This record gives sequence, C-alpha cells and structure tokens, in this order.
Amino acid sequence: MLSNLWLLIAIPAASAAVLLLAGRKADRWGHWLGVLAPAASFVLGLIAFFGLRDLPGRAAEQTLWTFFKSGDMTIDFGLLFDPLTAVFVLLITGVGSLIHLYAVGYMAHDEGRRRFFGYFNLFVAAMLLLVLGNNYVMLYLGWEGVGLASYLLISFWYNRPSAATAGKKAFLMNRVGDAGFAIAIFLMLAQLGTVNYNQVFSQVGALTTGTVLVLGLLLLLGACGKSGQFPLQAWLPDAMEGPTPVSALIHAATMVTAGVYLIARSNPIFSANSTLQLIVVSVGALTLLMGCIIGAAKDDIKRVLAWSTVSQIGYMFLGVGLGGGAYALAIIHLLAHGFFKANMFLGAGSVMHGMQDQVDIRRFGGLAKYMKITWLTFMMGWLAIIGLPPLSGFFTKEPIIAAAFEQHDAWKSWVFGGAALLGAGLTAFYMTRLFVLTFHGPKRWTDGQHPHESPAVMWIPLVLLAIGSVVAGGLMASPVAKWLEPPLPAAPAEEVHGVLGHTAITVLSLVLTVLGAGLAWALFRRGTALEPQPAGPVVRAARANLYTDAFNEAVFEKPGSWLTRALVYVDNKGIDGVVNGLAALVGGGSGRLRRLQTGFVRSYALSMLAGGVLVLGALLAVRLG
Amino acid sequence: MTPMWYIVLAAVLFSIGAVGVLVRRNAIVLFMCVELMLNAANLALVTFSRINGTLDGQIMAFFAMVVAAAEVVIGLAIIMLIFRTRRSASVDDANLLKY
Amino acid sequence: MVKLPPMDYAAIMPLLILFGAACLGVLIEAFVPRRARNITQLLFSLAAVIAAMVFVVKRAGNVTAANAITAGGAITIDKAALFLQGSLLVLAFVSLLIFGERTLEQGGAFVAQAAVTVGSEKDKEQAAKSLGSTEVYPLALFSLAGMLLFVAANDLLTMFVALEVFSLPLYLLCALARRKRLLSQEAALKYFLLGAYASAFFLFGVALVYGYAKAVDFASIHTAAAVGAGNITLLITGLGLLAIGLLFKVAAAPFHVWTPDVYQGAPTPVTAFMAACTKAAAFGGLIRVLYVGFDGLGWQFTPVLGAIAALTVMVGAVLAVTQTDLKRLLAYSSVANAGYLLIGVLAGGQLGLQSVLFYLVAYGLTVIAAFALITLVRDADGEATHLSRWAGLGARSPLFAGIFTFLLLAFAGIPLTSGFMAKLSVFGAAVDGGQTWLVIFGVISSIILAFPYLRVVVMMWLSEPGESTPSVSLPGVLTSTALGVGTIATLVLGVAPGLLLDLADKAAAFIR
Amino acid sequence: MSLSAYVPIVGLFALAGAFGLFSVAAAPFIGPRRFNRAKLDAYECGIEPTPQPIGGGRFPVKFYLTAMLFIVFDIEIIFLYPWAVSFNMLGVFGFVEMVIFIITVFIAYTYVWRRGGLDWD
Repeated sequence: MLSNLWLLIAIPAASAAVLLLAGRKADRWGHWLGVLAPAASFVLGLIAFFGLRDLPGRAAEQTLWTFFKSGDMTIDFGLLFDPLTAVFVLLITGVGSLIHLYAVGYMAHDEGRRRFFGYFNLFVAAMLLLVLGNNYVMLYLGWEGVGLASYLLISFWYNRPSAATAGKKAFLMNRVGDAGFAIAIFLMLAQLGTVNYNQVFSQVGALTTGTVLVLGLLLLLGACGKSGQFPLQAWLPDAMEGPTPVSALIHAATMVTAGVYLIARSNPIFSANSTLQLIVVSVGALTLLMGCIIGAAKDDIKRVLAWSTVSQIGYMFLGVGLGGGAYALAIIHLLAHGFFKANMFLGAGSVMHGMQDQVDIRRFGGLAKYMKITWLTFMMGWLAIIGLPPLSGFFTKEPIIAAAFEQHDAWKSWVFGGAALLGAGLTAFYMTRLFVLTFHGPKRWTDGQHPHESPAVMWIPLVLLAIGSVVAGGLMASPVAKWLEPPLPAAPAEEVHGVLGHTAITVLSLVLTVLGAGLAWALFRRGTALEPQPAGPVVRAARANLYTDAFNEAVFEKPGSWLTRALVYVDNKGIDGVVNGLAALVGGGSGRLRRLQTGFVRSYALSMLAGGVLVLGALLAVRLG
Repeated sequence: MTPMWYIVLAAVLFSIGAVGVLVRRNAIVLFMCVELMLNAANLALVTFSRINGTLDGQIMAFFAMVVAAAEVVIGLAIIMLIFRTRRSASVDDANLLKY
Repeated sequence: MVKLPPMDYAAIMPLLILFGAACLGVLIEAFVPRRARNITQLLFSLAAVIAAMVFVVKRAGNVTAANAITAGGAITIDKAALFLQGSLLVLAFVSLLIFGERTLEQGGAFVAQAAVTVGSEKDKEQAAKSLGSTEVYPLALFSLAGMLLFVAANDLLTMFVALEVFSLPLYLLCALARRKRLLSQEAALKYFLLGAYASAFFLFGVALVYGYAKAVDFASIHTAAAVGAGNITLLITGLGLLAIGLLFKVAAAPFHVWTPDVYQGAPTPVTAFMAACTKAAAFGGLIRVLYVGFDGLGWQFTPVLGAIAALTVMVGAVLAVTQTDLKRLLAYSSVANAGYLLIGVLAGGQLGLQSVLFYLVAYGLTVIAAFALITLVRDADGEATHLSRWAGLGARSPLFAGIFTFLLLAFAGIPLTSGFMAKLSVFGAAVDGGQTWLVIFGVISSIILAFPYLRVVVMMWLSEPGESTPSVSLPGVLTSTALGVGTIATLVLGVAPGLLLDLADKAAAFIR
Repeated sequence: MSLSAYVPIVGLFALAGAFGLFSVAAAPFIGPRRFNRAKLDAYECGIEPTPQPIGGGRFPVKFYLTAMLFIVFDIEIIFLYPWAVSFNMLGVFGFVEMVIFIITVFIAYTYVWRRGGLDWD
C-alpha cells in the first residue's frame, strides 16, 4: 500500500467525479457510492498505517510525476506518508466515513443529495491531498481544494441568502489567509529554491532571523485564515449555514484543523524563532478566550458549537506555539476534538432533525426523554469537551494547560497558563448551558413539535463517535505522542518547572470545570429567561423562573453580555469592517476610475500620449540620474 | 545647414500630428494627423539615411509609405461605414462603449 | 549583379503557406458560389493552419544557431519563434472553429455586407436571412500570417510591416458583427484610430533607432548599444517610442484604453482571436525587441517597465471589479493578465522567458473557451453579455455554467487549473529574477481580481433564474470542439503542466 | 557708409514688434469674453463633422470606393519604379519576384472585379 499512496486520494476524487457528472441516473445509488469512497480510503489508510509501523525510518515518500520544472527549481507531485500524515489520514477517512453515513439519513429528503455527496467526496480528496503532499505546493493545492469544497458546501442551500453571504464571507477571508500562504511559498522558492519539506527544513538554519520570522508570520496568516483564528475568525460561525454534516466534518473535525497541521508540519521553521512562537501562542490564547466568551452568549445551537470549535482550535494553536513536546499534545487534542466535536455536531443535527430544523436552544428543553440515544451520545461529547476524567478531553486538554504553565518566564506561565485554565472553566460553563437548555429543564418548544429519535443510519455513527469521545483520549494520549516523534520534536529531557506543580494544575482545572458546569446547571436547570414561558397553571414555577432571571441577569448576564457585546462589536465592526472597508475601497476606487474610460477616442489618445511622454521621460531620467 | 535640422523638423511634424489627434474631432482629420506622424517618421528615415550614408532608410520609407496607403484604405472604409450610419464624422459622437 | 539572398524555404514554409492560403482565400471568395463558400473557406483555412503546423513541427527538430537567421537577415526562425508560431497556430485553429459556427445563428456571427446602413430595410433583411460573411477567413489568415512573421522578425522594419499586416485585418474584423452593429463599428473605429496612432509612434521609434545604430536588425542594434558611441539619447528615445507601439498591442496600462471598448464591441469570435493570438504575438515581439535588440539597456528599461507592469495589474484588477458586461469584464481581466505577463518578461533570463511562453498558451486556450461559451448564451437580440442576464444560469444549464465556473477559477488562479500553474511560474521566475516587489503587486491584484470572478459565479449559481435569463443554445460541433479543447487544456495544463513547460524550457532561447 | 544710419530702423522694428506683442498679450485681459460653442471649437475644414439629418442629402460612396481602389493600386508603383530603374542589376531573381508581386496584386484585382467593385452603377 505504501507504494500506491495515490489511491487514497484517487478513490474519493473519482467518486466525486462520477457523482457530479453522472446526472440524475445516479440519484438512486449515488449516496452509497459517496459513503463507500471514504470508507475504502480508510481501509487503505489502515493498511498503510500498519505498513508504516514496520518500515525503517517510518516515512514513505514517492514522486508521482514532476509537476513543474524550470531551471534548477523542481516541484514534484510527490506524496509523503509519515506518522503525522498517518494520524490525519485516519482521522479524515475514519470520522469522514461516519459523517458520510450519517449524511445519508440527514440529507434523505434533499433533492441535491447526489450533488452534496459529490462535493463531500471532493472535499475528502482535497483534504487527503493536503496532508499527503511532500511539499508546500502540494499542501497549497489541497488547501485551495478544501477551501473550494467548503465554499460550495456552505452555500449548498443557495436559495437562502444568508447561506450565500456566508459562503462569500468564508471565501474572502480565506483568500486573505491564502495570499499569505502563497507569498510564503514564493519566499521559500526565492530564498531556498525548493518547497520540499525535508529540503526546506534542513536549510532553515541557513536563513536569517528576519526571513524566518516573515516566513513564519505568512504561514501563520494562512493557518489563521483556514482555522478561524484571530483575526480571521469571523467566517467560521457563519459557515454553519451549510448542512450539519458539513459543519461536523469540515468546520469541526478536519478542514479547520488544517492550520494546526500546517504549523505542526512546519515545526522546524516555527521552533527556529522564539518571537514567532510567542505570536502563535498569543493568537491561540486570545482566540480560545474569545471563543468561550462569545460561545456563552449565543443561542443558536450550531453557533455555540462553532465558537467552541474556534476556542478549541485556540488550544491547539497554543499547543503548537509552545513548541517542543507540546506539538504532539496539540495533535492529540486535535484528534480527540475531531471525535467529540463531530459527535456533538451530528447530535445537534439529530436534534434539529427531530425538531423541524429549529436551532434556537431557548426553544428546546426536556429533549432527553424523547431522544435517548442523541441525549446519551451528546452527553459523552459534552463530558469529553469539558475535560471530565476519564473521558478523552481530560487526557488531551490537561497536558496543554500544564505545558502552558511550564515555561521559563514566569509572566508567560501566568498569562498563557492562566488563559488556558480560565478557558477550561468557561468551556465547562457554556457547554453545560448548551446541554442543559437542550436536553433538560422545561419544554419550551414552539407549537406542533413532535420530537423523535433519528433513524439508525444517523444514530449508529453517533454511537461510534460517542465511544470515540469516551475512550480516544485515554487510549491515544501516550502512544500517539511516541508515535509522532519524529516528525514532531520530542519533549525535552530536562523538565521545566513552572510556577505551579502538575498536580496543582490538574486540581485547579478540575475545580474550575466543576464550578463552571455547576454554575451553568444551577442557572439554566429551569430554562432560560430570555424566552417568554408558556403560560402554565403553576405560578410558583413561573416565579421561581423569574427569580432565576433576576439573579441571572444581575450576576452573570449583564457583565457577560457587555463583554460579549464588546467582543461581537470588535468582531463585526473591527475585523469585518477591515474586510468590508477594503472591499468598499476597491469597489469605490473602481467605480471612480472607470469614469476615466469616457468612451471618447480622443481622451484615449490623450491617455496614450501622456503615458508615452511619461515613459520617455522616465527612460531619459533613468539615463541621466 | 546640417541634416540634423531635418530631424528637428520631423520631430516637430510628428508632435503636431500627435497633438492634432487630440484636438480635432473630424475622424478624417484625425486620421490625417496620424498620416502626418507617419510621414514625419519617413522624413526622419530619409534624413538618417543621408546622415548614415546608407540607402536602407530610403527603402524603409518606401515600405512605410505602402503600409500607410493600406492603412488609408482600411481607415477610409471604416470611417465611411460610421459616417453612413450616423451621418456624422465626429469621433466624439461614437460614444456608446464606455466605462 | 545582385544575387538572391539565401532563403531557407523549410524555415519560412509556414509563412509562405499562410500568405498563399490567404491569397487563395481571396480568390475563393471571388469565384466559388455563395452557398458553398463558407464550408470551402473554413475547411481550406483549417487545412492551411494544419499544414503550417506540420512545417513548424518539422522545423523544430533541426533548428540550430547557424540556420536560424534567414531571408537575407529579415527573419529569425529560432526555437522561441517556433514555439510562438506553433502556439499561435494552435490558438488560431481553435478560434477559427468559433468563426465557422453556423448553428447558433443562421449565417454565423458576421454580417455579409458591412456597408449596408444600420437600421435600414435592407439591413433588417440582411440580419434575418443573409448567409453571412466569408471574407473573415482570409482576413484571419492574413492576420495570423502577420503574427507569425511578427514573432520571427529579425529587424524592426520587418516587425513594423508584420505589425500592420496583422493589425489591419483585425480592424476590419472588428467591424463585422451581425448583431449590435453600432457597437461593432464604433469598436472598429476606436481600435483603428488608436492602433494607427500607436504604430506611428512605433515607426518614429524605428527611425530614431536607425539613426543611432545605422541599421535596424537586432544584432546591429545590440552591437551599437554595446559600443555606446554617439548620441545615446536617440537610442533611448527610440526604444521608448517602440515600447509605446508594443505596449499598446499587449494592452498594458496606460495604453490599454482601447481594450474594453474593442473587446466588447467586436464580434465575440474575433474577441477570442484577439485575446489569445494578438496577446501572444505582441508579447513575442516585445520580448524579442527587449532581449535581443536592447538587452544592453536592461537596467534602464526594467524600472520603467516594472512601474507599467505594476500599474497594469492594478488597473486591470480594480476596474474589473465594477464591470457589468461579461465581455468587458474579461477585457479588463485580459489587461491584468498582460500585467502578469509583463512581470514574467521583466523576470528575464531563461526562467522568465519560459514562464511567459507557458502563460501565453495556457491563458490563450482558457480565454478562447470562455469567449466560446459567451457566444452560447443568447436571446432574441443575439448574445446576452450583461452580467445580470447570467443570473441563475446554473439552474438553467448546469453543464455550461459549470464549465464557465471552472474557466473563471482558472482565471482566478485556483490550483489544479492552468491559470494557477501559469501564475506560479511567472511569479516564481520574477522572484528568482529579483523582482519580488512586482510579485507582491501581482498577488494583491489577483486577490482583487478573484472578486469579480466570484461575483459571476455567485450570480450564476446562487440566484434564481428570472424571466429574462436567456437560454443557453446548444453549440454545434465546431463551438463544442473549441470549448472542449480549451477546457480540457485548462485542466490538463493545471494537473500536468510538465510537458508544455519542458517544451517552453527548451524553446526559451533567442538567437541574435 | 556707416551702419549707424540703420539704428532708427531697428528701433522701429523693435517698437512694431513690442506693439504687436503688447496687443496680443493684453487682449485676453482687457477685452470682453463671450464664448460660444463655435468659438471654442478647433478650426476644421473639410467635411462638416457635426451630424447631418439622416437621409438629408445624398452620400455618394462610389467616389470614396474609387478613391480607395486607386490608392491601393497606385501605390504598387513605389516598388515597380525602383525595380525598373535597376532591372539590369537585379536580373532574373528580381524579375521573378516582380512577377509574383504582380500576381498578388492581380488576385486583389480579381476579387474587386468579381465582387462588383468596379461597376459604377
């Protein structure tokens, strides 16, 4: 298998081609082909994975053909299968297959199901290309491919204007990041003459500090765009306009983690410059807090999950920014997150499926009784993300928090460790709020709702993912860390003693988690005040609710909502403002400039003559000067 | 009188033609200005031929004249086409394509 | 007694074939009965292009530094010239297919008698049922032959004559649209007046260079510039004037002003031909002048041309943003692409030349396919090119909307399309050649340019088709072939560009 | 004879020139300015560029056509004349080239003839 790596990509790509070109004839069986393709890739990926274990050097590299050759610069269409790639391939195809299976049920009533699976397989192929390439241009190919597929899938329901707008926003913000990445590639070509991973990494030492910094910042810009990190985070929550399986696969489990992959893959570049690492860590810490706080104030179930994704990826950025052994920690958290976040998104989809596409958590409540499987699986995801032992989040998030404390500078330990710790508490709060408002407390449904459990094709993937959410962290944490070095650097032998001991951190984070979860449980057990209650006969209950309300508002909601509002304001006005402002500038400039094209042939001649005089003048000036 | 003055004359004629294109409205006059520029170039070619002491420049002027004649024919055809449609030879009236 | 200068007939055979075929085409026009003319002319011109191609390929095998310059030193058939000639022939072949399309509209895209007054009774009759013009084939062949000569010219006089030979038929072709004749005539007038204006600058430049170098062949200019005797201002002014003429043809800002008007007004098949072939020919000539004749002045023209390239990419991209007509949008995109090509030209060296050669072919094929597709979207008044009319096309005709989306993605430089490889190679060469600042302009410009393309895509797929959404006509064999060739080439050159890049690499050498 | 006798004449010339310059230079400052469209236009002779009524007056294309044909066929002489002058030196190769040249001209001629370009009515 290791000599036929291209099959991994070719199978979903071929399936996508068939699905998109076959026409209506394929409507009847198309979705099953769509499920089979990633499953086949998963099996092949497993075979390759086991093959890799016994391979000396633990990396298989192959060149399919020379993509591009000019002068002494060669760019190959080459694939690389090493431990880092292997875990990504298994995550993409494994979780991907389950989500494909789920989508068979979720999209059953949609006319465009075949087209949907076509795009979905296209995404899997592009994502595999992204992680399998052996050089940055291949990575870029996959990078653009997943961007395209994600754009197509976000605006899949294109007759919703919000979906179309969200698709556009995602495309534009991603282009900003992509431009940074593209310039980084040109910089590599100019400075090193190669884009091959091994060759680039072996020559990093020869670059000046400034070059490494610029290169790293450009790569970071690309990573932030794709992974929804500050300051390019705004598109990700909007991207939830797409079908829920898309949110689960692309905007939770795989594509948005491509930024983490990029940084982890480029670890020799990032490790070479401490300023660069500090910037990555800052981005991660800032984003993770921002995600938590905004997530706490949202009422749309998918948006809460989206902000939580932003925040969790913030943890991963924190990890890759810390460097050393924390690279592996970030990847392990990424894997675990892939499981529990996909699980929760699919759970949210299942809830929406049963509640006639309602997404407002204020309109849920008490669903535990009606959707037992969804409730149980979602609970596993919830417990995993808040990091309750022995579920997987505990084993993967905890070490990152600990690593954030284990730094040489005390202030760094306090700032970044503190942010990570605070984030853990906030995560517990908003995730509990989401869980409680959805599944417990009084029913706050709109009229005519008859919640029901989803069909087996949907809950089977849920159950499998829930099992993953429970056990993945504990089982994977230490073997995967070993498995990943190299290519990722090993933890340094000498232990750095941070400002807090390891046990203290664990205890602190658990206490904060329980506090956050308990507070949320207490506040939202009886529903939420923002929703007018159905006029019930029990006045006492209503009163109690009012009491909760006042407490809620005075103690938490007011200050919280101010902060949130401020953040949302910065988010909308600041970042969007820059994007929109630039667009307006270009558009306005264009609108003015096009008036110069008057349609009069004589003014055209004037422009030519003026240009000619300038050219002559400049040529002579260069001559004389 | 050095031949260089002829070059100056050619440059002056060329500039008159180049500016003429900008200030005139009649398509045919515009076109005559372009022809003036071409002929200024011819004058320059012939003069340089004289200065350089080679005949190449004169031959080139021949070619330039033939090309100019071909251009005249094409140009007249197009201008007539427009004139018949619009009853106007003013280039400012042909102004549908813009922005 | 004057002897016949040595003539390498094998080398100039493609030129002879095309000029001969064009003359014969005129005779066909005179003697073959009207009904049979179109098919005769079409097959005859395609055959001529193929025959010329055969000789180009044959010649490519045994070209050396010794046998490149021929015809009394007027023509250089070196490898770069052969590559450009071959590319021009391929691009022209595909465009000629669109010229020949007759199923979309009876009598094709061209008017039979352009002289008939617009709006008269006779004109309406003609629009309804005439057989259309067949003079377009010999005109296109003359133009093509001129282009082949232009890229192989070894002196400035030959270049000037070739420039006119390929421009004059184009002026006429622009005026021949069957529909929207006022626009077409206006486009022809503007193109003609400005083109003649630009060529006058070129000729005066030739005169000044002749005055300095005492000859106009590139080798002598190179030597004279290297010696540096005499009044060098003459040489530099001459170069500047030559550059105006050439930059006009490549449509670089601020000499691009004609492009949007002419692209919009001209019959779409002609626009396709111009966008692909004129661009290739003009860049071929520009590179030859700069790097064969004036390479000694490189440090002087590089900053000036760099400024023009930066201006061009920005002007093209920014103005494309607010366009509402598809042909005009593609015209501005063509301006921006001229800028990217200029960046490649300035990169210089083997790499820069190779990247420009590759770019010309890749862009040409994509742009022909795009214009071929524009000919398909029609309503009662002919092509519906206003952007708003394309709203909801994805629902009407997913296949064609899909192809157009793909082509737009190629223009935007999305990976796995030829557009990406072309931009990558040009920008890579520029970085290698120390022109990083231009690459930054180029990347910014391509980001801006992605926006109007995206607008079209959004328009097609994400709006509901309205009452006024035109139908997409089913193309005949000819347009389908052109469209297919363009699209497949865009894909193939994006996935495996190696073949053509190797060829361009081998061809990237001029012989002085 | 002394040149000094001419000094007054030079002075007179200078005075005349100064007066002329002064008049021209002062006119824009002193004189009233009343512009109209015709005054602002560049002076042009030849065909009136402004639109004429459609169908107002006949427009004889035939003359233009004849003129164009004349230009095209007349310009050939530019190549024929030098060839004729140096016929002896150019020999057979010159002769063959001229024959080919004449043939191409005849192709154009045939086209014009067949398409009715030479018919007056």
